[in-house]
Amino acid sequence: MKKLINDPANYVDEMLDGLCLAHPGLVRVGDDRRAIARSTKMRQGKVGVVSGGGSGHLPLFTGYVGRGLLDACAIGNVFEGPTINSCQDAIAAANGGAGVLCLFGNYGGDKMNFEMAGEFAAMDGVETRTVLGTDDIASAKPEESQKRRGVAGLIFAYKTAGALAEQGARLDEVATIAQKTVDRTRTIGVALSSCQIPGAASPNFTIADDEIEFGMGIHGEPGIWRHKIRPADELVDEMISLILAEKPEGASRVAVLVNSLGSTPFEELFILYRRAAQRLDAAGLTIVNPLIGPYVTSMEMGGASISLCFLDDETESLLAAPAECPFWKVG
Amino acid sequence: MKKLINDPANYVDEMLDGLCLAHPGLVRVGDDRRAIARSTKMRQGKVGVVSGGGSGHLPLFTGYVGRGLLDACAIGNVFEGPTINSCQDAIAAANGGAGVLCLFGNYGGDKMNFEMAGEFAAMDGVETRTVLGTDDIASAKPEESQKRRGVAGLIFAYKTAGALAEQGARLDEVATIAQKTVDRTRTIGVALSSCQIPGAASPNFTIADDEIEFGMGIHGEPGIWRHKIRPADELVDEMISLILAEKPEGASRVAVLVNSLGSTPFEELFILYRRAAQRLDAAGLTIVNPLIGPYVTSMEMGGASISLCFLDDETESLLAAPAECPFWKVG
Amino acid sequence: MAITLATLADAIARANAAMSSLTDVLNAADAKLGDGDTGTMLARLIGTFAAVDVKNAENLGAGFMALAKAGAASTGSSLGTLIITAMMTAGKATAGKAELPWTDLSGLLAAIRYAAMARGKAELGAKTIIDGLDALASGVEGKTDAASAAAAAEKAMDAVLAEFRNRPSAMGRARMFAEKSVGLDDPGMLALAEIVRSLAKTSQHGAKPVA
Amino acid sequence: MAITLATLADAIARANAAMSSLTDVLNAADAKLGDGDTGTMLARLIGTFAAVDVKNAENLGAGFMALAKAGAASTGSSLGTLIITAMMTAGKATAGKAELPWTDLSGLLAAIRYAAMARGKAELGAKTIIDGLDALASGVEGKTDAASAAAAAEKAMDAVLAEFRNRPSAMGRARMFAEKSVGLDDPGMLALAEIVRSLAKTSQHGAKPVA
Ligand SMILES: Nc1ncnc2c1ncn2[C@@H]1O[C@H](COP(=O)(O)OP(=O)(O)O)[C@@H](O)[C@H]1O
Ligand SMILES: Nc1ncnc2c1ncn2[C@@H]1O[C@H](COP(=O)(O)OP(=O)(O)O)[C@@H](O)[C@H]1O
Ligand SMILES: [Mg+2]
Ligand SMILES: [Mg+2]
Ligand SMILES: [Mg+2]
Ligand SMILES: [Mg+2]
Repeated sequence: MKKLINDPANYVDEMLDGLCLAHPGLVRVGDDRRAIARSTKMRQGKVGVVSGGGSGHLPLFTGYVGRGLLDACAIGNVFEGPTINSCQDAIAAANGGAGVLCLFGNYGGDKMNFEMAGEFAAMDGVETRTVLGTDDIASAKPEESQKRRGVAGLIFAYKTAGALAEQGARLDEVATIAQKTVDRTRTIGVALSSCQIPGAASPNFTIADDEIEFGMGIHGEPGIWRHKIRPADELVDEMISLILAEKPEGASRVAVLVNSLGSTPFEELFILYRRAAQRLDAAGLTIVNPLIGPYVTSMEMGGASISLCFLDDETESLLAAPAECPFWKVG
Repeated sequence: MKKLINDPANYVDEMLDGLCLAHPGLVRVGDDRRAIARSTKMRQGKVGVVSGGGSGHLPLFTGYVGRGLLDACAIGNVFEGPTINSCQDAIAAANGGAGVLCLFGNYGGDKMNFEMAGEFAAMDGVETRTVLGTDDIASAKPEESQKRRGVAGLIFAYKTAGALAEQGARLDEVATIAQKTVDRTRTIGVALSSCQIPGAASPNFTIADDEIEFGMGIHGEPGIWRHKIRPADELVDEMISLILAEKPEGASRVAVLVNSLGSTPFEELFILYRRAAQRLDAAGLTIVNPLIGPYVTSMEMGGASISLCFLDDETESLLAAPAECPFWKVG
Repeated sequence: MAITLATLADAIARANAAMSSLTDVLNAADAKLGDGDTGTMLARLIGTFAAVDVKNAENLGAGFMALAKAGAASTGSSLGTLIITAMMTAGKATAGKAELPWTDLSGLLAAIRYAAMARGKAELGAKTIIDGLDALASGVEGKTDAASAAAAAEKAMDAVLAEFRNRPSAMGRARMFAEKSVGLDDPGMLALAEIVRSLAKTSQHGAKPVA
Repeated sequence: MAITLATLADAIARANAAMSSLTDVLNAADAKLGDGDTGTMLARLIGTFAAVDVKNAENLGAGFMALAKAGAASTGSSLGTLIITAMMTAGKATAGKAELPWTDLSGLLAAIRYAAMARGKAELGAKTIIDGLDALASGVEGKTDAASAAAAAEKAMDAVLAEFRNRPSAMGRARMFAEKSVGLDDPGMLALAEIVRSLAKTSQHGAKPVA
């Protein structure tokens, strides 16, 4: 796979430099500058919200640093967790004296590293709480939903937690809304083609020219089935059915994210959204705040995911609160 | 190439339905509903700004309908011009009694169709003016710049013309600023991989696994050279040098667009932007309003383009004026 | 003898019938250097024309205008727009008239050729449908009936295709590959020739002459 | 005889030297079901350790802590974080001490194993480096010097690899392919075994015993 890059060893650092040059609201911080923070000073008394993960998923993770969203973000090499130090750097940057929420995807390495960073932070008197994104319904049964991977739906939790923190809520309140948002968010994806880590000799996975994999993770983790490609409407129907099978009691309004994994163009996302909207309407659900575009990608991977966040009054009003980062602007 | 679509014959209409469902600020208008207009009533006395072209380039063209940008847009099948009727529908929707600017890329079919639509509009007493996007410096020598194709840089003209029209300027003033913006905008692209029209039996063009084409157009039109892939910084240096060779006298500030043609991810765009910013800085140019992302695409085509709009006070202040469409929000 | 609404309706019906075998031929010609859609576009456009109730138009001019209007909704291609331009030009030239003498056909084709040049910003000699129209206008000059006009038209089209075949394209999509276009027919010119041929054939063999 | 800062520095230098041939072996083991980076990660981490001036640390505890700190800046991988956890655990256990008797090594390894389990939320028997640590702790129990500990450690690692080889993975990336992991060594466990082997070899052959 061809890429517009220089030495693969510099891929992440050059990308972060470009990101911060283009968006002066972001700065690189820490010894190895592998954390991104807001360029404005952290407001004292405000709870910090941080995230982190591997590179290669832009706008995730670093692109969501901004007012009403993340205060800082630790970033690793492509598809590798951030180092413990980077996690510490992000937590330190987001410390306004009121504690820091660590909100990231449910991946082993990331969990361990944020946990250790949290222990170091505790030694410095900074309280942290952890909430894990676990929205990928393809990755474990509902009974084991806490084992699920975190994928695109994580950004809804960024938004609600970020908004509540901005309003001056306490750490446990911010953690609670993040957890509630995760608990009410479900994602399912479909992959069409692979991506390749810069410098790697081969793509991350292979898939035949006429096949798709339903439920595949954002690093190519195995999904539910792999078959010949089908019409978009059929796929959307299956995706929406699986998600609605786990609809929380009483939910009648939903936020929707139709996300490109990378190379799937806007045109196709709108074709998917059209059908999703029809199905949700038929199910008696009202859509608020639809997001359609590349929000959580895997470089040039082909495919798309649909995320629903089943709203209640609190999550709905926090999703609508003003926010601004390089890739998402509300209000 | 796999696509998340249904019957290719319905590709454009389903896409437009999804677009308007997701963005209630847009509506489909006209007999065959192949024009997109703002859902708010056209303000009487305001000059209308319309564009148009083939499908497959989202966010272009229809995605730029919104306050301070386009009032309406005619849209054809994938990579085909809009019909004369669709052009008429767009002009009619943008008619506020003060005339309509037709602002679109320099392509034969589009030109003829808008010209005929303009003649029909004239019979109905609607005055139109035409300004053509001609920013692709790879497509003709500077002496024949009026023959150049219109590519990504067209959106700068949308922005300045849309802002001036919003402020209540007259048709000739709006046309003049659009022409000035086009005259001060230069784009050059590099293509890595092809795209395929839905339903077509094969990709639009072919390119070897280790080759890139410098200067290729957004439908795969021939570029300047085709060689083995090179480091991103080298490519950016060549792109920027070519553009700066046509820097208008006295320009010291530039708006920059680093655009993905489709499957080239944000990470690579930021790597390109980093180098572009270095080179512009070295050339004594100040960057304002950098835009980095998929703004003008060719479905899943791989590659990127760099556009510079050399600013003067007037264009700079119009670029900064408030505007809002599904894919671009200013202020 | 003169061209009437019946002549027009009949010609459209014949051209429409001919498209079933011409679509692939013309697509293939366009695919060599263009985007391969000339046949599909033309079939769609002529199909749209065939659906117009031309026979019952108020007069010849109104008939041509109705065709222009219907066509404007169905094509966004260069050739399609040139054909619509042709219909509008014919509509203006025959406005209010019930018929057009065959002797005036050459003048009408010349007017169409000029209008198409203006629309396409194209010159004569660029190897497009315009050179075909030019040859056609000269070819039918002085012909006073359908049969002789048809025979002359067919001959003129054969000649102009042959004349241009080994010249490079300077207009349309093929201009990007000017050298490669040498030896190939221009799809728009070929389309005109094939339509003329299909009309002429039926006309000469007399089954149902176009007049 | 006891473990001192010199022992620690020496062990790191030897492990670092061994990585030059181990990197590819461990990457290959991880590539079978994981992301193929165990060797690269470990080489980077041990290289970072080797750059730390352990010998001149204030005491053994401070030496381990310095390693933990340096490591935290260099890895984001699961195995790397478990190793840093190990260094922190060792640092706490030997805080302020100049040396650790060889007889206490087993207890330290057991403490590390527990800390790693807590960190990785992993159980014994899941076929990870944790089972390797468990075997190692039992193996060196009662050993009073470097040479006997080394021999016992090597034996224990051979045995635990063999014991787990035909069992499925229940942790780490390979858990996604539990059935396929049967017959393959866990890359983390293999890494521990190979490092132990490289330390034991030099120690037993006496060239420069680790003590
Ligand atoms: N500007 C122009 N002037 C004259 N003829 C043109 C022009 N552009 C295209 N043509 C004619 O149209 C033909 C191509 O038709 P078609 O395939 O329908 O158009 P498109 O290029 O839009 O796909 C060309 O072969 C040529 O004869
Ligand atoms: N949660 C865990 N608990 C215990 N050991 C683990 C855990 N996750 C990974 N490991 C160990 O780490 C090894 C993989 O290391 P490495 O390749 O560096 O990590 P990564 O999976 O982050 O690429 C596994 O073989 C296993 O022994
Ligand atoms: Mg064509
Ligand atoms: Mg065409
Ligand atoms: Mg690994
Ligand atoms: Mg790894």
